[in-house]
Amino acid sequence: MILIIDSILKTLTTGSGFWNPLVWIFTIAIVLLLMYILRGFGNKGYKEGTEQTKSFLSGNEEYEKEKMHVKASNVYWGFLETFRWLYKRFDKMHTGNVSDYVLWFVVIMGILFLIIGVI
Amino acid sequence: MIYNIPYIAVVGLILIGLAAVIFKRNLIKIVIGITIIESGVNLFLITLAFRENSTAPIYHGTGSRLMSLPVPHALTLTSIVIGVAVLALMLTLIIHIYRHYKTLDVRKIGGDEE
Amino acid sequence: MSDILNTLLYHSPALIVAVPLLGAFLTPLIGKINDKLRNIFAIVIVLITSFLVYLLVSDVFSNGIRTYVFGGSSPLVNNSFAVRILFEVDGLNAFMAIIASILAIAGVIYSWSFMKENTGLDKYYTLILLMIAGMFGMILTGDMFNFFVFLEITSIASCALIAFRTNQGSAVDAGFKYIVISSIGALFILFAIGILYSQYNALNMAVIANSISYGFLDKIALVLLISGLAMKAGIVPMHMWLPDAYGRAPSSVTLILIGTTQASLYGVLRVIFSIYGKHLTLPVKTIGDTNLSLSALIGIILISFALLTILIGVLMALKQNDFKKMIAFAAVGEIGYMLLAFGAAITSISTDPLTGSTILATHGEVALKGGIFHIINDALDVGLLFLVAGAIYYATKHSSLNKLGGLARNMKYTTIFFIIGLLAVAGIPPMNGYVSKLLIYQSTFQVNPILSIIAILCSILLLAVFVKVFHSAFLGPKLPKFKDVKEVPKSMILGMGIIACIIIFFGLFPNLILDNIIDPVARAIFDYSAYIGGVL
Amino acid sequence: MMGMSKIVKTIASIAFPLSMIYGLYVIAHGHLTPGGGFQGGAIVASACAMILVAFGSVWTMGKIKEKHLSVLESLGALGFIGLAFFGLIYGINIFFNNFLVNQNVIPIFNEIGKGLANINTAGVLPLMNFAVGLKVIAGLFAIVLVMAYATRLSEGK
Repeated sequence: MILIIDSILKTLTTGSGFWNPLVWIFTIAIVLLLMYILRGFGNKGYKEGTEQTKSFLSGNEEYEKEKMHVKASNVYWGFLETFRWLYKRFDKMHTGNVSDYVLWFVVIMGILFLIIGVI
Repeated sequence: MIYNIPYIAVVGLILIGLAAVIFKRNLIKIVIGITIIESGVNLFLITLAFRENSTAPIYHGTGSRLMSLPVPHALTLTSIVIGVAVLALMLTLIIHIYRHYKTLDVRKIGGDEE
Repeated sequence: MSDILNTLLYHSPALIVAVPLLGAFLTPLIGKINDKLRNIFAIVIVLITSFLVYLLVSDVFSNGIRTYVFGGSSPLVNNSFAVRILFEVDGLNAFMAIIASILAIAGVIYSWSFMKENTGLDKYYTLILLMIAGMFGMILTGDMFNFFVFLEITSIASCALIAFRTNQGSAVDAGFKYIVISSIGALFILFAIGILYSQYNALNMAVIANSISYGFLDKIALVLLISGLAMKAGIVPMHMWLPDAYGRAPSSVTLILIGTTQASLYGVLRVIFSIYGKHLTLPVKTIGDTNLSLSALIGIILISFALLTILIGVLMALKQNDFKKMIAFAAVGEIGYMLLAFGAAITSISTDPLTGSTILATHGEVALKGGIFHIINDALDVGLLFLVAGAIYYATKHSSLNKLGGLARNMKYTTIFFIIGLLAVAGIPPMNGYVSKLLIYQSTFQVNPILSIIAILCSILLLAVFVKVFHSAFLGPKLPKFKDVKEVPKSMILGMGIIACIIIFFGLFPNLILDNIIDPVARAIFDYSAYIGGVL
Repeated sequence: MMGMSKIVKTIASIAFPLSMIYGLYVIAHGHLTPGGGFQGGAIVASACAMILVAFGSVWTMGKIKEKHLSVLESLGALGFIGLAFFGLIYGINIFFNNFLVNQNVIPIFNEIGKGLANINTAGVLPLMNFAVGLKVIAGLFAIVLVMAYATRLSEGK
């Protein structure tokens, strides 16, 4: 009996564990159900279209739609700022010049020659 | 030693071509560099086919039967044909690039337009 | 009926290449009659090819290696010379052919509406069929020189397609870069083929693999082949052409370009595992007491390339603000995962002390499976994302993320497809990417824990990359300038839908795929003697 | 690109048929002597390119259109692939099978090895050479023509 359950459960064994998407979906469905029940305990006084749904910007007026949307170049600003030293080097690497692309190829070929040919 | 001269020429041609591709700024010169590399590789294949005192691989009926290898010749021909296609394509693209950027300098092309 | 099927099956390796080639040259003639007829014709040609691929693949997975000789019946002349061109299809070739056919179907169906507003579509369809034919040729061939020829056919066709929108200077520039890079790479591959030919007097991969020794010239040939093919496969630091080419080509072309890139990766695998397979356990250097074998050496090289590829690909993707360029860098990172898995698998190859044959450790086997599974997953996931990017470009005429926003309100299907692709690329369950990445993490952990930590970290960053895209393109308030944006036409939805369905299917039933497809492929990759036996 | 002087035009029109015939000879004898479809086609195409240089791209474009050339090119490629497909139908059913050699359907191509300079030997090979030659002539000339025409446009601006 245990063997049968085992074979149904362990559809994909990886050597130290197993993975079964159907079990996963079952679990996630239960979790979603729980969330739905929890949501039912919420406050019933919510009404759409009133001032309840207006964005709260410390009392300031709401900007127009174009300005409210966070631009892609501003996302992850902190991360990019922290690793600016790294990105400077990457930018130096990606020159967009086809001669440099070939230069990288020749450099890698030389390194491989040294590793494989000499050893 | 004398039989090694073609191989030295092959390596020399490939290095010259690579140098042209890497260090020249003009797009036309880059294309010329690629063509030089290609001739180097073709010369290598032709050299492989050579046998001493051999004739061209044509069936004569009489005479010397020692022929150079036909297979590398076929390879070289195919590679030349491909080379022509690549060359034509590259030159066409250079015409287009010149129309858009008004320059053939490799450092000044290729930026995003925004 | 079964007679016809048997004949088709017998000739399928040749027909898979010949049918798209015939279609490519018929297309301009048909395009003179009617535009719609030409589109239908191209789709029909691709469907016929895929049917042939299906026949061939199902036969190869059940009956083993299939060899097809051109212009004769036996691969050998006078029982000794293998001069004839032949196609040899083992599990790995068949597997790559599946990927190529899926991408080809989706790409051709997608381009019906996507390319409608462009001119010169006769040439577009000719080139795309040529590219598909070249891709199949690269995948199926068993002859080194033939491989080079198909490589060049593919790169010429794809270069012309990358530069298809000649009114955009950047597209032409990307095409030029691609052709320079690929022709130089291909010339060095040809040089290596010449070196191998000069020593073993054969161009046939199996014959070379049978008679190869590991001398100095073979080392040079190995270096030239690996570096040339790695450049075509877009491995860091030779990847710079890839974001340009992927990002600036039309999306339907990019989809098939992914296939050609992976065909080059297939070349790397074939060279390492089959052609040099005999010498993988050869000790090349003794340091102290331990022997450093060739497999360990190549494995370490591949793993270091892989780490560079993953890190630089993902970190650069985080910075981009152009939709397609971002996905292109993410695609570079994904290539790194496959390479990592194959590197881990190669390091675990060793000689069995009892029988003297080469064996693979258990974690190496898992890594090999994960790597192979990740090839198809990467093609599907990244391909779907590119198609979504193309759909957004089609609807809004923008590809810069700074200008997009709030599109989820107008393009429901596209948003759903994007979410599927996002989850799959980042390796979130239950999509297919999760399964292969799980296998890769597990196996690389046993090689070295740091490898799998880096892999997982970069996977998280990959999720962050696509969350950024999702936020700035689909979420947010409805922008006034995109008020009139409509959902894309049906053929584009169909093209994306095909890939999305396959992704979900692979995600929900991974064991089906792993047992029936991946297992035979993993055995076929490793078994070089069977590959030799297919010819000799 | 405008036409050149009268001397060049006259010499080019005298040399054109000669080089044309030489190229066609190379195509037709491709299976007997060095050369073949591509080489002969390249000779013919360079003869056409000579005319292009001498008379100018505008004049040549008036005589022959690029789309006609592309149809010819497709026909050449179709001939090649079609001959390969015929190998599937006749004889031992192999792709690229040389089905015209050693058979009884069309005995005119059957004479392999009988006469060394006989053009009717080698089965489908001469036919394939013709197809390749057609494709190369049309393709190369179309490339040169389009390039010359394109540079004319950019100079005119």
